[in-house]
Amino acid sequence: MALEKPYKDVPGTIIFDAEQSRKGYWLNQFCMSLMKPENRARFKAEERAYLDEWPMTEEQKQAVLARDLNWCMRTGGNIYFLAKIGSTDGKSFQQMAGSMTGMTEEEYRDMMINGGRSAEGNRYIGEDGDAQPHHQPQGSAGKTQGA
Amino acid sequence: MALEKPYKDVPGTIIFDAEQSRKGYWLNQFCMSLMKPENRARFKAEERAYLDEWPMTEEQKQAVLARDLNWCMRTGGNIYFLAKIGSTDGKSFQQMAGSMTGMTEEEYRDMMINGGRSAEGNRYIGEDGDAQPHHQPQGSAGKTQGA
Amino acid sequence: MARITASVYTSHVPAIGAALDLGKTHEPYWQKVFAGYDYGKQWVKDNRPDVIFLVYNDHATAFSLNLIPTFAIGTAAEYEVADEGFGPRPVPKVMGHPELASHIAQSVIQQDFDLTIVNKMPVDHGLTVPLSLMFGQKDPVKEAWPCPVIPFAVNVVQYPVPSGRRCYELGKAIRRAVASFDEDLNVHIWGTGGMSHQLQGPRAGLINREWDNAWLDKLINDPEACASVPHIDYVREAGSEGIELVMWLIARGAMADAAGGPKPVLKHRFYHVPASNTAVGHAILETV
Amino acid sequence: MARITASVYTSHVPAIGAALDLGKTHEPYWQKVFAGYDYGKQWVKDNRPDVIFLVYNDHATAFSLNLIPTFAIGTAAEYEVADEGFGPRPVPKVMGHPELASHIAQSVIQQDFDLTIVNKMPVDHGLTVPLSLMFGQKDPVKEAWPCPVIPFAVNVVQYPVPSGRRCYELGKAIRRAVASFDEDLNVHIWGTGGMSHQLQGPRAGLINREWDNAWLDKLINDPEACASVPHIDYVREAGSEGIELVMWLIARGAMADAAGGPKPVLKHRFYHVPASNTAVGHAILETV
Ligand SMILES: [Fe+3]
Ligand SMILES: [Fe+3]
Repeated sequence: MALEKPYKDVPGTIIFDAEQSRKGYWLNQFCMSLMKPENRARFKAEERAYLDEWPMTEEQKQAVLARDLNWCMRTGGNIYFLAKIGSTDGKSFQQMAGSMTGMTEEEYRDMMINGGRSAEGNRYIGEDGDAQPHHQPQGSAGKTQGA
Repeated sequence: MALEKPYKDVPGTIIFDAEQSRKGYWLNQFCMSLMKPENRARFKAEERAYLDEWPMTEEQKQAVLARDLNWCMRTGGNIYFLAKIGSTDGKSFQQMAGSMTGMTEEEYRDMMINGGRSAEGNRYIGEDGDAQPHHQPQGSAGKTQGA
Repeated sequence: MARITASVYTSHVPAIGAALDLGKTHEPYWQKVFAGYDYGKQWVKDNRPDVIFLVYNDHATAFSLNLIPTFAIGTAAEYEVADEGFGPRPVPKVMGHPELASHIAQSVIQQDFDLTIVNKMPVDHGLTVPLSLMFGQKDPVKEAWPCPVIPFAVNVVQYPVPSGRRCYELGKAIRRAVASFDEDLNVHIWGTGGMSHQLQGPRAGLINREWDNAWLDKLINDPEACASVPHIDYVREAGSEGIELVMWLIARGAMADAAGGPKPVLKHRFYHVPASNTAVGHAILETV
Repeated sequence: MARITASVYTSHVPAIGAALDLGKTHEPYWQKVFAGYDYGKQWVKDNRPDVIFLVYNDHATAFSLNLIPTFAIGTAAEYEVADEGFGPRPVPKVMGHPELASHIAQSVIQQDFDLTIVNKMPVDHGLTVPLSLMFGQKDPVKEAWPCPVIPFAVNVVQYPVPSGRRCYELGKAIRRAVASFDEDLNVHIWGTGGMSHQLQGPRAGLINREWDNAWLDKLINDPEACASVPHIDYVREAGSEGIELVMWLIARGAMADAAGGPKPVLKHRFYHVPASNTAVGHAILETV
């Protein structure tokens, strides 16, 4: 498709465009279902069975079960939808965002208090900022888990 | 409101604009509920009770009970919504449209077969066409019922 | 590269669907309507589109007063046939073209048309009657429509509906969008609704043969002028529901000549009164 | 005659709502955020609007992927406060202004903005957090917001979102619409969302203090130039969710100077990092 997608060269970032939306349609609609308390309860009681009610790909289901939000995003998830999984788990938006960096909760929180992540080196893929692929995972949480 | 409404001077015609839509909101949403077979059944079984479930005005309810579509329209009904009442009653769109003219089914059908209603005299209020207020009701159905 | 090669215009009267579904096509009343589509049925067989971009309006079916999009584009894989009060029409479900539809949505929004993107939308007679007219009766289960369809719903129920000019410009934007899609696809664009009719009030049954035909002349030969016709003219001359005709201007704006290309050829033109409450109009334009 | 006399700009971070609702406003972390709104709280008391036109975005709350309107205007009498996963925020329900909202919808559609009209829409933190910041905590049952609100939701979730230019032009159209409403009403327009933040991926937590402040300078002093900033700049410089800032341009376009009138006066400006993942920005412009 000959539409310009200038946002493809931003490191550590997936823009939720029509293509992602098509890919992630059922994953995101599953997330949306978690807005209802009765669905949250059913999901928590038996995650796999609940996921199997949705025509998601096996990979999408695995990504959800692993609570790996980067993986969810690669399969078409959008962060505002994925946040419903976090709410179900009782996680704050800061915990969810931090989980995608490989940092511990404290590391991420401290980074934010100290002014947040710098844009320097993080504007284009190929620079040397901390969000670049070759610097992942960034924190000690990711290093212990192997991310 | 200082928006131009040039369509106010067309005889026998109510344009469904924002103002009508506000006025007819619950009437039209009631009609929309008749898209579901179970609601149609409940409405047919006890019309008044079903209507009382909706925050419509008493006049709107009376207009529905009377199946007077012109009256329904004056209270904010839109023809595409009101048509759900007709479907519930097993009426065709031609029967519904005809019912607003005072003609019998045959009279209206014959008018259509003969080329339909002429625009002559029916473009502006104050001309002398058959849709003008002073020529209502037009047919023998309206004359016997008193419309 | 995808390209729009033809546009089809037709009324989408619900009673036509009922006549088809109830086997009334050979009654003299309906015979006169369906005869007007014999040419088109053969033509579309000989000029089979890969995708149809179908402009129509929802008649308080998918959209209630809770939500009224001015322009809604369907990007779903499929669309169920709506139950409009008598059960769904016995026709095949409608398959979409998510890739092309999403591409058009993205391109057209970037051209400053504020579309609503829809992925779940039962489609009513506005969309299915034109398919039946052009492709004939199809078994709802054993058969399928010959090609994917991108539904494009225009608000013509609650005033203000978009102007003829806005619709015409939107057609141009759709043409540019289609032309930037990499896959080689033959796309037809259909404009549906109209012609003159009024379904409401003491003026119900209004038909204006002269105005309809003059408007159709203009649509074909001078679409720029046709796009300038104000709403009130449609209402006054062609009945309150005649306003549906603005949708034909979307299809017309997508033809090559609106972008400075060659004039399309008029392959067919048909006009008949009545089908139920409505004047039936139909035309086919092809860029050769 | 109704008139737009002031515009308010503010971030709408959900954690701010949580901090308010959970009584954390006096923790040092949050104290620094709320202090920035002390001026605005007094100002809005002294300059009480009759109606607020509140531009925000829905965060996958009222709108799922089933239906994504580019621009949705609320014309309902009231709006329930959404349950975003932790139960609805304990704030009063939001009362609408159906007459003015319908009037604006009609006028703006006729100015070629293809709005979606909405009559049923639970409103999320994007709308309620700005109200809480400016009006303080309110008992959800015993108290009410001081004036009606017209919710105006912009799609910034699925790309393509409307361009800054489109938003700025829309603001101008809204100004014209309000000016043609006969009733004498003092209308404030609020632009919410932003400033720099990214909620996703290894680049989560991006903040760009310099860019945010330069952008804010431009918004205030040279909105035409600000309207020309392309999407990609927001993403690259202010994070993927920094794109929300285009909504501020709708409010800015509705100020008198965008229509050739007098420049507004900057009554207040505030910037702080962080609130949760986000840089908080806030400004008040008034036409005197
Ligand atoms: Fe129609
Ligand atoms: Fe937001």
